[in-house]
Amino acid sequence: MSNLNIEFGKVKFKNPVITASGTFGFGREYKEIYDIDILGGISTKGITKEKRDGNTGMRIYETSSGIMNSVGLENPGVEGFLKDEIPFLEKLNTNIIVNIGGACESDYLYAIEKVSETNIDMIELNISCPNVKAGGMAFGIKTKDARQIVKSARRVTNLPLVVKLSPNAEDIVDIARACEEEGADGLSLVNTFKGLAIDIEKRKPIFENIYAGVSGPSIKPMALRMVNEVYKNTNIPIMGMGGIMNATDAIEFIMAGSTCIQVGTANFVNPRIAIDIIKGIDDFMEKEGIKSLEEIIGII
Amino acid sequence: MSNLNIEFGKVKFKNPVITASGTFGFGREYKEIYDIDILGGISTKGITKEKRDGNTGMRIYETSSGIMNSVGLENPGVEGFLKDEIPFLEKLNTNIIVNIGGACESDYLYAIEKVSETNIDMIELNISCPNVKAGGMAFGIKTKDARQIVKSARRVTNLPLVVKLSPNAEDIVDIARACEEEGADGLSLVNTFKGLAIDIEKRKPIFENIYAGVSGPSIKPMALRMVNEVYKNTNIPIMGMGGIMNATDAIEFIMAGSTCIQVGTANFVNPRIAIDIIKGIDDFMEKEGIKSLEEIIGII
Amino acid sequence: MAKILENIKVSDKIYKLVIEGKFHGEMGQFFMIRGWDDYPLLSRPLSIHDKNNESITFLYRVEGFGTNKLTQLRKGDNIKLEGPYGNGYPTVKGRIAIVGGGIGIAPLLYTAKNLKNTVKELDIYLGFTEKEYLTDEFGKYGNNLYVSVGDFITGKLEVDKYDYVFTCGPEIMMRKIVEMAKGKNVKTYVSIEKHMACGVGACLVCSCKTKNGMSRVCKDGPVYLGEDVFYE
Amino acid sequence: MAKILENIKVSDKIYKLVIEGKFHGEMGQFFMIRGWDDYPLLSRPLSIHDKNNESITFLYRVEGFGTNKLTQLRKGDNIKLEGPYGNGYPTVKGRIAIVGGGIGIAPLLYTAKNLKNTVKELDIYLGFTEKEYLTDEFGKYGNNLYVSVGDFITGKLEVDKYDYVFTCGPEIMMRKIVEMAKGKNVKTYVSIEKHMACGVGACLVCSCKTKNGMSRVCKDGPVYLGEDVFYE
Ligand SMILES: Cc1cc2nc3c(=O)[nH]c(=O)nc-3n(C[C@H](O)[C@H](O)[C@H](O)COP(=O)(O)OP(=O)(O)OC[C@H]3O[C@@H](n4cnc5c(N)ncnc54)[C@H](O)[C@@H]3O)c2cc1C
Ligand SMILES: Cc1cc2nc3c(=O)[nH]c(=O)nc-3n(C[C@H](O)[C@H](O)[C@H](O)COP(=O)(O)OP(=O)(O)OC[C@H]3O[C@@H](n4cnc5c(N)ncnc54)[C@H](O)[C@@H]3O)c2cc1C
Ligand SMILES: Cc1cc2nc3c(=O)[nH]c(=O)nc-3n(C[C@H](O)[C@H](O)[C@H](O)COP(=O)(O)O)c2cc1C
Ligand SMILES: Cc1cc2nc3c(=O)[nH]c(=O)nc-3n(C[C@H](O)[C@H](O)[C@H](O)COP(=O)(O)O)c2cc1C
Ligand code: FES
Ligand code: FES
Repeated sequence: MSNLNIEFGKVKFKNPVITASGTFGFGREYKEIYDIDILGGISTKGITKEKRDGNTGMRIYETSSGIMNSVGLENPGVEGFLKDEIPFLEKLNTNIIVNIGGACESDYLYAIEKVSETNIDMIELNISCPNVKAGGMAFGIKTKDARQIVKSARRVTNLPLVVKLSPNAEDIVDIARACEEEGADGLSLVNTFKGLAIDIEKRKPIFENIYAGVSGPSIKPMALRMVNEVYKNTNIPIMGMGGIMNATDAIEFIMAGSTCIQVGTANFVNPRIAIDIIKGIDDFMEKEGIKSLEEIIGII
Repeated sequence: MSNLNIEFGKVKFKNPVITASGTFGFGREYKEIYDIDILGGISTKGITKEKRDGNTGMRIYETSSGIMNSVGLENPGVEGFLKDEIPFLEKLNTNIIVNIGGACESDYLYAIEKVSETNIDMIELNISCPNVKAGGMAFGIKTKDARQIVKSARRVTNLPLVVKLSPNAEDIVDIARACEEEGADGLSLVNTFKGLAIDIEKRKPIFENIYAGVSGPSIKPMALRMVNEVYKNTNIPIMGMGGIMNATDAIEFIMAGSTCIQVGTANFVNPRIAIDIIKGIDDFMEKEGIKSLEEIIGII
Repeated sequence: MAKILENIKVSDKIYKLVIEGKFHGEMGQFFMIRGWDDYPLLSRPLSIHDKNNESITFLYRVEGFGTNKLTQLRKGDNIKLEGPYGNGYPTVKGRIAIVGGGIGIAPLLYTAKNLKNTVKELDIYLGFTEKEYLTDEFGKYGNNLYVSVGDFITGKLEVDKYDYVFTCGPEIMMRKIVEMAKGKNVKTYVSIEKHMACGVGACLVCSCKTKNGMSRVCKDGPVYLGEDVFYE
Repeated sequence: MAKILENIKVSDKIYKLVIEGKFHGEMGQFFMIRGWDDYPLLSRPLSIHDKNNESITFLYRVEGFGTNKLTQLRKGDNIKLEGPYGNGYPTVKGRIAIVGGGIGIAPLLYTAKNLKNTVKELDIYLGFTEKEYLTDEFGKYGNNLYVSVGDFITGKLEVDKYDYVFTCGPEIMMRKIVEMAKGKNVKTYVSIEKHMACGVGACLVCSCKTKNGMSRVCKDGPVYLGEDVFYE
């Protein structure tokens, strides 16, 4: 057993493997399947100020080596979350990252303030959800919008603040730098890529919302590149993600510059995948004589 | 046999299927395998002012459902092309599109002028090759750079001019609009996505150039979305591409807004794939009672 | 990982897949099945068709990529399955009708087998579009068995005769039954089909609007009171 | 689409794949093989190992994803192959040595078989790292057969005895031979390995720097004069 501990800024993680927002609910369901306390952390489903029903129509579609989803931030709202989920989450022995989305600045700030009264470990500011018209991606496209929301968010919370970037950003490096300047403690990337699928018999898009978010193995090469570009141009730690299916993928993300990694779509392929990934990273460190993950972060 | 004829601006195509630049050489090799005169058109390997040897190190790598390439515009230079390839191409009974890359504006213009003295059908201005430091992608990222090169190119040629856009563009719709404004006759999209792959044993990128271009099925949802966004916001015809592997994919691109489609990576999977795609489109039109492709271009 | 004991065609496009092992699971629950390594990425939900101490049986219709891949599996091949997931049909007493349409009959065999001993009366209605299959199997468990091929099985059903109707099949059929039961003293339970990703209630891609708000079909369903889901 | 007649293990990680049909092809040429539908996306280049009017044979070593998939194929399964591609070894006269290292022996059996009747003298040198295989087969065609296991086969080779050396194997071995032949009246032909996509000369991913400029290994090679490729 190697030493998998890692510090993400001031936050200690027992290992770098975090389950990604929207793919792991609030942990309850997977807790019935395995001991989720072994995880480095959990990023919750995106929380908004108000309760939301999410998108209508088809919500999931498979592509060549990925999936497209159009869930659209269905969630219990921050009040419901605090009441029904926080008590459960606070009892877990793993880092809790609350993912927050919103339609406008005041919604974001409302949710952030509320959540900041709890004992969670980190906030993940989701400025990158492509699935709701006002779901936050608007804030993740142009640097000035991202800068504004991060600046405001920084003012209302003392919790460690990670900003989740969109691969659809005009200039992801520029946005990353702006987040750093405005006081973000870290960055997580990438959220889903905006994609389209068409039913040629019906002559209509598969999704009511027309575009939907692509995740899974097919986005990995692009996600890995973005992590590396951001790593080279910023000085705050990164949570890398996008198509991580196994330990090799996870290590690629670490070598590209991630301090922690997040696992999303892979949970659907194998609900216990995070266990395999933690073990696989451990084995690799052992085999290669790596004493601490810090030795290989961004090494390429 | 349906009517597969289609007009791309003023240029008539016998069918919408074109083989994509860099995946079909100058047609010679595939001519040994099948009668390439059945194609709607051929887009040549990217031509630059001077002869180039391309990139060193590994040039190809497979990803989950795509490939990454780092060929880097190896080509005989415009003079070599005119001497050795044009005579062969001019004898073919299919539309010839010459793809042109460059390191700086004057290189582009030199090649365009030279090529404009021949009988080819169209120029495809490649401002989107991610594989050479000065391969043209620089021009495909920011609208003002794209605008400048298109403006200049438009001045030096009377040939139909199609601009090939990069999926790595900051704002692909904005660039597309600028191309239209500067007199482009059409747009082709997308070129490859910038990606990264890492050899974790060696702790090094697979490619000497670090980043390389991703193509194939894995980019399809994003490519299709970009075609649709550009279609909705411009009034010049589009050649759509990115992961087209069969007739269904091709029809999706047409319904998203493509007048013609290009087939790249699929040629490697099956050298006769273009025949299947032409036939598949034909069958679909027959089955659905579609008299002309125009009925379904951008229909979604 | 489990071993396949049998994977045989029982009718046009309909296969029976028997997997070795002792599995938990209640009537109406399902498993996420994966008869391949990488692609398709997502596993496929299949209901418990039958089950005993040595094996579990699924009945599936070939629809697309995934179910096509399933047909290629042979005795002795490995297969992955996760579950049981979902709520399943409630254990009830009284007079009950089980109504299946097409491949919707899949979860109903095990359901009939389970209810047989607890309920007072059990009638089984099976509707097929082209050809009937497995009706003999069902015959073992019902007091009466009604089969229709080509026309609507709901034509044979008098809902007032029952305290409960358990149904699974095309939405149009289930809606019809819920409508027939409206205002009468009959409770209908329907099994909802939604595309799934996680299967465990974590991703919300299978959410369905119900009278009581959004509900996860994989976790809170797939079985619902008819009036709760088909209320509009 | 062709049918597999045989796919058997002949040594550790080494398989022989026999495919039904009458195929064209010269010694040293290769086919792009595809024993799967979708993934891996690219086909895999394999050299002609042997060939007659009824079938063609390939010899492959299990390396990664693609070759692993090949091992799963059984007699009667379908397989796709495109070719023959590449230039192949030249037909020559005189005294010739054939030198194969490891799986590099694959193209050399058919080469030996072809040259046997045209050349004056044919010696065969085969080097293996751990265990020899198929040496009997080669024995049939050479005047002399030299085999080494564990040490360098080049140690046994006196290049001056020959007019030509045809070699295929690890680059380090081929380079050594080219170096040994330098300044002597011996022509060496080497077979270059590069990752390929199209296989036909259209995509330039297999380009290799030669004395005469860039060259496409799949089309202009894989066989080159040693001095043309290992010149630096
Ligand atoms: C709770 C539940 C239990 C089920 N039990 C059975 C059963 O016992 N026997 C049986 O034959 N079928 C059952 N189905 C339907 C079965 O899951 C689909 O037919 C199957 O997933 C189709 O997969 P495919 O790859 O062949 O089709 P494709 O159309 O290629 O699948 C593409 C995607 O759509 C999804 N999908 C397609 N059709 C359906 C559908 N009708 N319902 C849900 N997802 C779908 C797939 O899971 C996949 O993600 C059940 C569905 C649910 C939700
Ligand atoms: C002209 C030519 C003839 C060949 N003939 C034979 C033969 O007769 N028998 C034999 O066993 N092998 C031969 N090889 C090598 C063989 O093609 C590779 O071992 C095989 O492609 C590996 O595929 P994989 O999926 O198992 O490995 P992976 O490592 O999973 O493959 C990943 C990628 O790398 C490529 N690749 C990996 N190793 C090589 C290699 N050594 N050469 C070229 N591409 C490689 C694959 O084609 C694929 O694109 C030949 C190669 C060439 C270029
Ligand atoms: C079904 C689904 C729902 C998601 N919901 C959210 C969300 O609420 N907030 C968020 O920041 N990201 C969300 N994501 C994005 C993932 O957290 C992750 O960024 C993305 O899926 C890429 O990682 P992957 O390829 O490992 O899945 C969601 C992804 C999926 C597939
Ligand atoms: C090996 C290779 C070489 C390429 N060379 C060029 C090129 O010279 N010029 C260009 O505009 N595009 C080039 N492309 C991009 C393709 O033309 C096409 O835009 C891209 O591959 C996406 O389509 P696909 O997914 O069908 O391959 C190349 C692609 C590949 C795979
Ligand atoms: S499939 Fe994930 S919540 Fe139902
Ligand atoms: S593999 Fe395409 S040119 Fe050689």
